[in-house]
Amino acid sequence: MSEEKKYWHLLEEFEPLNDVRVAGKPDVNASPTSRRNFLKVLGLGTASAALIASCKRPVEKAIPYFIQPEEIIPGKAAYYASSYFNQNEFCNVLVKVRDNRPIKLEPNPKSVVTPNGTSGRVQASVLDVYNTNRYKNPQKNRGPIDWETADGEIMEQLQQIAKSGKPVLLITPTIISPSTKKLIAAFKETFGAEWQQYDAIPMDGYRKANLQSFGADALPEYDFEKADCIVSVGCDFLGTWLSPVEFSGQYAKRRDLHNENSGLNKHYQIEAGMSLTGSNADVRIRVERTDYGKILAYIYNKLASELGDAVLGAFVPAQEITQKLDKIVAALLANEGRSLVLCGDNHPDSQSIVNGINQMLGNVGETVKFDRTYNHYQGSEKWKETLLNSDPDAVIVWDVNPVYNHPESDKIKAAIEKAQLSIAISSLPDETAELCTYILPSPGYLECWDDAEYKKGVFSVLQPTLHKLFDSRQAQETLLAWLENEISWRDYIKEHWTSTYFAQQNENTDPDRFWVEILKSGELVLPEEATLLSFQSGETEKSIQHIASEKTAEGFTIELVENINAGTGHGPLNPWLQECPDPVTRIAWDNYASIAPSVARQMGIKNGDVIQLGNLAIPAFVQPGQAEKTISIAIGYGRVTGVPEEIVTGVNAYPLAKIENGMRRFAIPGFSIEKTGRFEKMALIQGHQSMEGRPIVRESTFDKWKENPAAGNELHEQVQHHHTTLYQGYEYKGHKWGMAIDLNKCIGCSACVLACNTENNIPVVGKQESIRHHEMHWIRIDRYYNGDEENPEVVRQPVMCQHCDNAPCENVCPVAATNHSSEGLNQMAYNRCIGTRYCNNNCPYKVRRFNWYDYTGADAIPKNRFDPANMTVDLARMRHNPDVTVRSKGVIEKCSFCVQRIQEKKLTAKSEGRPLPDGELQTACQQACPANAIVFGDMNDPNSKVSKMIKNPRNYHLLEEIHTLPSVGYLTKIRNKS
Amino acid sequence: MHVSPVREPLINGEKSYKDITNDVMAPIRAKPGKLWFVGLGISMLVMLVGFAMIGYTVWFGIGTWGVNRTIGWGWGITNFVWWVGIGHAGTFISAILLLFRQKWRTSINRAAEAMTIFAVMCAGLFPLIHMGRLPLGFFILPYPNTRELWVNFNSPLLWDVFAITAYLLVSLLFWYMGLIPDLGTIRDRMKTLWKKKVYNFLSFGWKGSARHWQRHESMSLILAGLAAPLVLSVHTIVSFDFATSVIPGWHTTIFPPYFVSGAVFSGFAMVLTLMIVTRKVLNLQEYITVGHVESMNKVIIATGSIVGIAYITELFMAWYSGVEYERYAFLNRAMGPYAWAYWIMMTCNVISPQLLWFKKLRRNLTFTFVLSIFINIGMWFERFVIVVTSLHRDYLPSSWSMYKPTWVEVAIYLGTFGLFFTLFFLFIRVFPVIALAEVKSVLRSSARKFIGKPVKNQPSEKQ
Amino acid sequence: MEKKEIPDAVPFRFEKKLKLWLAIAAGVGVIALLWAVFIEQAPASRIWANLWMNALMFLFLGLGALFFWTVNTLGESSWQINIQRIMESMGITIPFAVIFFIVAFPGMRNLFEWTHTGQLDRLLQEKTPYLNIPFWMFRLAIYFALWSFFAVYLRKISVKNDFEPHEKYLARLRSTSGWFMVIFAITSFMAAWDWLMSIDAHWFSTLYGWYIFSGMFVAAVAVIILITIAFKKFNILPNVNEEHLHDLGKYLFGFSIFWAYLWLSQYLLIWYSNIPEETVYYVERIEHFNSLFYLNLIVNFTVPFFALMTRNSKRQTTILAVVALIVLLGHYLDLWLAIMPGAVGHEAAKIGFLEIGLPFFYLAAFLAIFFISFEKAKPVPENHPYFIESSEYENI
Amino acid sequence: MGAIVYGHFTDEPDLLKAVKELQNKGIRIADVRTPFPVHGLDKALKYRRSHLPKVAFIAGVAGAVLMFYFQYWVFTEGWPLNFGGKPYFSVLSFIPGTFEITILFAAFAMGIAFLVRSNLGPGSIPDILDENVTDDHFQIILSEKENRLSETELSEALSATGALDVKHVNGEK
Repeated sequence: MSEEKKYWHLLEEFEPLNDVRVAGKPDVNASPTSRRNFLKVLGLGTASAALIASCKRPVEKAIPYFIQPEEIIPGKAAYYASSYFNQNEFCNVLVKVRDNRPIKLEPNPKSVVTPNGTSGRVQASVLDVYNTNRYKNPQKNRGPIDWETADGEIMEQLQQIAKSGKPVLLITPTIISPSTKKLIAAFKETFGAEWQQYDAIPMDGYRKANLQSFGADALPEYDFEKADCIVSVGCDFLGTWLSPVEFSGQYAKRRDLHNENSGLNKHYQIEAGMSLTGSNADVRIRVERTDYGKILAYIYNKLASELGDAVLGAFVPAQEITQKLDKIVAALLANEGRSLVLCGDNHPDSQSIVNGINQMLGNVGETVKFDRTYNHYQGSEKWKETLLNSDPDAVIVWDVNPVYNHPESDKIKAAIEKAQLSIAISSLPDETAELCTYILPSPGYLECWDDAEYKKGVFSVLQPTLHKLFDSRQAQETLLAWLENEISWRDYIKEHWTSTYFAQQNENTDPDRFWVEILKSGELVLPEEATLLSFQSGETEKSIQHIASEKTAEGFTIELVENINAGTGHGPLNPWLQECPDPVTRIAWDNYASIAPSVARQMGIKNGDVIQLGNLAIPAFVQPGQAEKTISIAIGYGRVTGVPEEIVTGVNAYPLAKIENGMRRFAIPGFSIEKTGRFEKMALIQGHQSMEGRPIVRESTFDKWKENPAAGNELHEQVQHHHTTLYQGYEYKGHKWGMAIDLNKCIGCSACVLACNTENNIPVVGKQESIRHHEMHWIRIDRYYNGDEENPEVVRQPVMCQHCDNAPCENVCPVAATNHSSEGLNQMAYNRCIGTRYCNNNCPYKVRRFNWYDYTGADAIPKNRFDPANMTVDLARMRHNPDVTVRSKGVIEKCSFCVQRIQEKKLTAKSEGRPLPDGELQTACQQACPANAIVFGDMNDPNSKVSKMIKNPRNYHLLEEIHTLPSVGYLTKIRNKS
Repeated sequence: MHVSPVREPLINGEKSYKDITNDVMAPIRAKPGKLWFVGLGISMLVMLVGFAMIGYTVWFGIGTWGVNRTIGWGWGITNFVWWVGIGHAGTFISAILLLFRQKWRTSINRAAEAMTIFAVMCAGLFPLIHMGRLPLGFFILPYPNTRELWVNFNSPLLWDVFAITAYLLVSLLFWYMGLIPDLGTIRDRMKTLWKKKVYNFLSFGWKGSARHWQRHESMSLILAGLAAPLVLSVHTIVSFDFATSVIPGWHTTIFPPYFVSGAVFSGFAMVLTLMIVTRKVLNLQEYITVGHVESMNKVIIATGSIVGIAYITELFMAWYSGVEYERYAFLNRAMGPYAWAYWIMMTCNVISPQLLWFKKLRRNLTFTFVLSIFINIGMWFERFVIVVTSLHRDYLPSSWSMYKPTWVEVAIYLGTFGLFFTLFFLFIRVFPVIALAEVKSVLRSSARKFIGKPVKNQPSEKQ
Repeated sequence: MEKKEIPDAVPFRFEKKLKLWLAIAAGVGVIALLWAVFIEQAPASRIWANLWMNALMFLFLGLGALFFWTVNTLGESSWQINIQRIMESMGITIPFAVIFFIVAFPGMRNLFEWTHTGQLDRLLQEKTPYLNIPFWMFRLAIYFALWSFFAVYLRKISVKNDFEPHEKYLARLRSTSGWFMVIFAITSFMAAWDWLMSIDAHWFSTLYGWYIFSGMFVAAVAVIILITIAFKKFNILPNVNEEHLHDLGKYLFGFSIFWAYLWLSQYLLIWYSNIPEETVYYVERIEHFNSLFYLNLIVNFTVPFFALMTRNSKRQTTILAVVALIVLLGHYLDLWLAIMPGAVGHEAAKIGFLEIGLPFFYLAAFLAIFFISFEKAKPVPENHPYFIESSEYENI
Repeated sequence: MGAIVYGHFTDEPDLLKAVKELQNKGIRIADVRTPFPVHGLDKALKYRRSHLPKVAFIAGVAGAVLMFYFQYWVFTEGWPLNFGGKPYFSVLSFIPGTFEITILFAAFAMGIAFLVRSNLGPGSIPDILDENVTDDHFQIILSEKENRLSETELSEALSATGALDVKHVNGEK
């Protein structure tokens, strides 16, 4: 870091000084399945999987294949193209299937939407299939019932109700599956049903604004790759907004200094709470949440006056930030047609101003396009009106959970209970389903046939990768059954595709071939038809009037934000997501109220002090860069139903949302903070926030870099120059594996962390253990603040084992359990390790992890299992990657550079008698990274990407001055400050 | 051999050879008192609790301790180093002081050596139980196996294995060889036959023949010669555990000599703690005189000062080195969240011993006793400071953390005290606390009876 | 047991003959210097480094002896009383060492990189609060003031006791020794940093003070042994017998091991963690002075260790004398290795006529001062309370 | 040891004196037993110096060679492993282990040698003539066979040196 930067011991003062960790008592009554049994489980095929799942038969009886299906080669992974869709995340994936069990999700490089990588949630989603808490069979009034009877009863009632003319209400989340829509249409007309979509997080405000401004009730597609200047007002497009995985990929391309054709983009973030996107911005401006509209209005007016357009309405500019905003306006004007202005507020006024601005800058049609509009976020509040006003006799809730995530849950609850027929179609228990008379379990998406049209004209299929684990039935199949349609759902889809899309394409001439090809590639892209839009500036005018007339809010404003891990409420069901620390706060297992340091200091609030906000009691967390009058709280926590006792964490913040002219708003003014005097310890994984002026993350600015590519990295040169050693290193013949990480591209989304979890069977240790700093992640994303505490700059650094050639850890292991491979890997022999932890002490990077308890059940001693998240039950263990040893109590583990992948690829290449080409071999973290920030390869190959990057003047090694000679290189972070 | 009359006598009272035998053997002859049983009982109880906690740790895992991803070693290794340190006094006294012909050693070396052995036993326990997989602990031994995998001779921890084992065995040998003649003496004083038999067995049939004495003496001398460097090596190697690493605060070249002097320092403190009580209880005041205490205090102040200077050297070098990590490590020691530990260490180890410059205090038993306790505490904290404060904030601030022991660790530590005192209580009943023969051999030259009161002016003895 | 009857001593005289020998030795030194300057035209740094090295060696002998004496006094040991006067007189040379330091001062800029104010790199700039000439000089003055005071004062007390024997003198000797011990511990370490470690200004090692001290001590013991044997030969110290030599031998043996122990500790630790900022010191020496680097270990450890292991060799005059001489030269080499690579650099540094010849001058000076001082008092402190013990004692 | 005569002294100077006198008379002394090592007695009895130090030295060297070679073998031939880039033959790492084993061997070899040489050891039954020799008596033992003198002559000689309660033990008994 350059000297002029000011460092501060951030938050030290807010940490309770006696940072006590208490000894967690191991859970002795966990199921005593031994390691041997576990191995048996691994050997199981589909059939028995189902058996285990339904727990009818003990695991001990493994069934070998009598007649082996030819597509299954034991020990060899098969990959199936499929897609992941949930709320705001869509991803084309390849499902890695071992012995009929999906064990990992990998990005589909053929995808047009998400070719680069996946998000953390996608990585973790594979675990949901093996969730023990899933509904295992259909229920009526909490009692078991078989499908036939259930169908019979339901259809009977439905027909009655249909006759009586009373409405049948079908509530679903946004459905992007064309076939399903078709099916629902059929259902509607048969039963005179009403179908409404509901999103936990609404974007109806956007669509309303777009309708008014452009006459299109749609969400346009944004091209971040094209945008030279991005101005985002509280819009977390890299983390959770609209289509983050897609956007991260585009964004990262513009942070890549290797591709010459495009320069670094310039990213302004204007926001209240510190969001993931904000922490990546070149310039972050801290404003109050309630000022978003005003800010936009000011920008609009400024632009207008600059461009000679009419200045709409008299607007009082926001006080001290105007000059900053003027700079932004200048930047925007410099990039007309190549800029992008966004706002994260679901408020029609803000959005129509944004539309106005983009229109004025000529971005519409360039970076904002209506050709391939998004099909998700179709939800609105209509369903609620129907439900509450025209009290329907039949309510079918399909994978929606309004009782949990809607502010008016009480009314909804009542309404559903009132309905004579209430049906829940859901895979996992949730607050709403529990209310319904009938509960019809549906399988997870990896067990389903389905299709999706995420963006207009971009189709993909979902195909099942294992037989249904439980006695469940896909919602669509259920509908088909009620419609007494004999056709199988798969054929229904196929029929729809061949009849509809086959005609519109011309690669394939034979419909069946076409279908097979689709299943292979998993995607179909139809040519986009341009849509003509006419812009109504009048709308913008109105909006500005509204905002000008708005009176400034009293007290504190609470903004409800989506946490990258917890999402809208699925996260808490998934221990991996729970344990993965938030990339900004580095807190796992919890949500909290982020408050500004100044406020904390005034009120004497420390991290973990529980504060009262309205009728919500929640621990406070002091967040640098937080706006003074804004308190940010993550939604999606506090799930109770369907979450095992041990991992129920956080509080549910949804009820705070307020309805404003028919729309839910997540910014609620008028709160005051009261201290409760209670204290709750949060799992703060990173306790210290400052780099202490150490050259850990090195950064520079774009201008400096242009003059000198080694800018900010001068130290590297010196260190190289002073490297003396008392013994010459080994020369690595053959391969020498190495990794390079571009800090300029890493956005900190934590996909790598979760990919690593999945690939390497990392145990989950739970909240208490995380608090005691016993977390097990092999890769972590360090985050440091520097500069002004009220609005700091943020730097990030993924740190995993550096595979040092002079590894201090290897020297000191008394039993030679860790040493250096002939390919430069720092390797661990788990079964040789006796757990002195000497290596860990001696590791300057502190990347080694110790199995403090028997987290995995691999330990020989009985009755000492420590498994708060039920990750060692047989069902969950089926997800294990069979290529990676499950570590037992008392051994050290750490990043292995995915040695199992290295071996696999090497062997394949060898058996095919060809050299291993660069790029064919990918580590899990590299593969998952949506920003392609991680590069892995052979450093002995001068042409490999990694050795090129290591040679790059921006490259340096972490703590290189102590001569550990790491195999991991980091490329300096370059901020676009111009 | 002439002895200058200015020397202070080492044995007070009009002692004859027989008196020595009787005085020293008194506790072995007499029926154990109530106090002894109480003491033993308590010690054993504490010991058992400690062992139970060890079992608990082994069963459920090191997670029952307060250590974490950043601070891999906590009380466990702190205690290990502390006990080893204490285990240095005995052999130091009997080996190095023998080489330097400090006669005052004779009345304390036996007990000190016993203490050494017990302390080393306690110490040896910790490296074992701090392992994550104790049942596989035997992996550290270089035994031939089917995998043909040996051990890592680069590892200081492995050096420890050799050092501690060698030290324990050699100390035992040294101690027992010294015991043989005295056991003979006891045998011949025993009335009941079985006791006679037992002690004869233990004394290897000693009969005090001149040849045996001659060999015994030359052996003792060579053993001393061997033990002396051994003592140094042991704590040197313990210091390597830390000094070989790259962790700021651990990696510094002064560790070997400074650990050794620290060890002797704490060892003597412990000897004093025990002896000041023992001499009273077993009324051996005339053998373990105030003069002895003073001599030990002199050693304490010497070693204490060395340690103090080492602290300052480290501190200065941290600044002088210009390495930011080093500088921070020491700043953090003195001002960080664990500063209290650092300052306890400083007060107990550096400042308080300086009081011993005053002869009055050197010869004041109560003061010495209190001080010795202080030093024991101080030296424990020295190790705590080295182990924990160096680790809890090392290179990457992202991994910084804090450490607090759990009751399990505390109980185990107390348990080792139980073990230590159990053994000590048994020792004083069965073996002579003072080396009979050695004291007898210096009686003529050092007993007040023979050399009388110091006289003011030197009579010219030249003729 | 029977007393050995003590032959009466031959009083020591600093005769013409002896003076002549010293003069010749001094001459050799001067010639060596002139030769190096004018004929060989050795680089300035090498000349100054040599002056510096010999000044240090000169000082170390006196200082080591003084330490030896005081530590024995504190240990209440008596065997050394008969040769105490040798140590006393060696100690007296300390104040005179200043002269040789002053002679070497002009060369400071050639010796110490940190004196080049102006072109210092970051690291050295950070060290300037400690490494700057005024403060350095000030410290040096302090060290010498203290050491000289103790050397002279202790000697005075000791001699006093000859004329008016009194126990209080013994007491005073002890207390003074105590104070000296503390001050010496600190000052000797600091001196080592100032005068030797700061030559490789970027490098640092906390052990360095100990290392230099141990070397100094062994060298001093070696000289004591040599003088003792010589004096015994001329029957100047009749009471001295093989028992005393045996003890001196033990010290030479033991502390040679101690020196090796420190040598190993420092090297092993730096070798092990292999951090450039530390290894640079050894890399320089191992790469360019390989043979000398290991020779140093052999002459200073291997030779004394095996030669003096047996009882007899320690009691045997010639063996002891030879070993002592080797060790003395060994530590001269040790000092050479500590100074030259840093101060002169591997291009210019070598062991030539200068290095061999110049020491004779300093040796002569040392002995001259020693003899003069030794002549002044009785050869043995007869009235020391432990005197008889000393004359009579035997090793076990 | 056959027929013997023995007498006691209560202090070391008397003992030493007596030893001298007897030797001047040319009487061989079978054994002297003392409660503690009497300084100068071995000289007076003209005992050769013990060989134990040599034993220690040899054993030590053996230990050193053994241990060093073992480590060398393991690291360079047995199974060479790359630990943190250290050379396989890393001498410095071998020193501590070698040192400890050296000491261990030397010490124990010597200890055992001592016991064996003086046939002391668990279960060895000593021939105690008078239990006071381990307390405060100094005992001189003269053997008739060695001196070719009658019991009475020896007894007189012994008494003449001031020995107390001179006794005679007949070996055959």
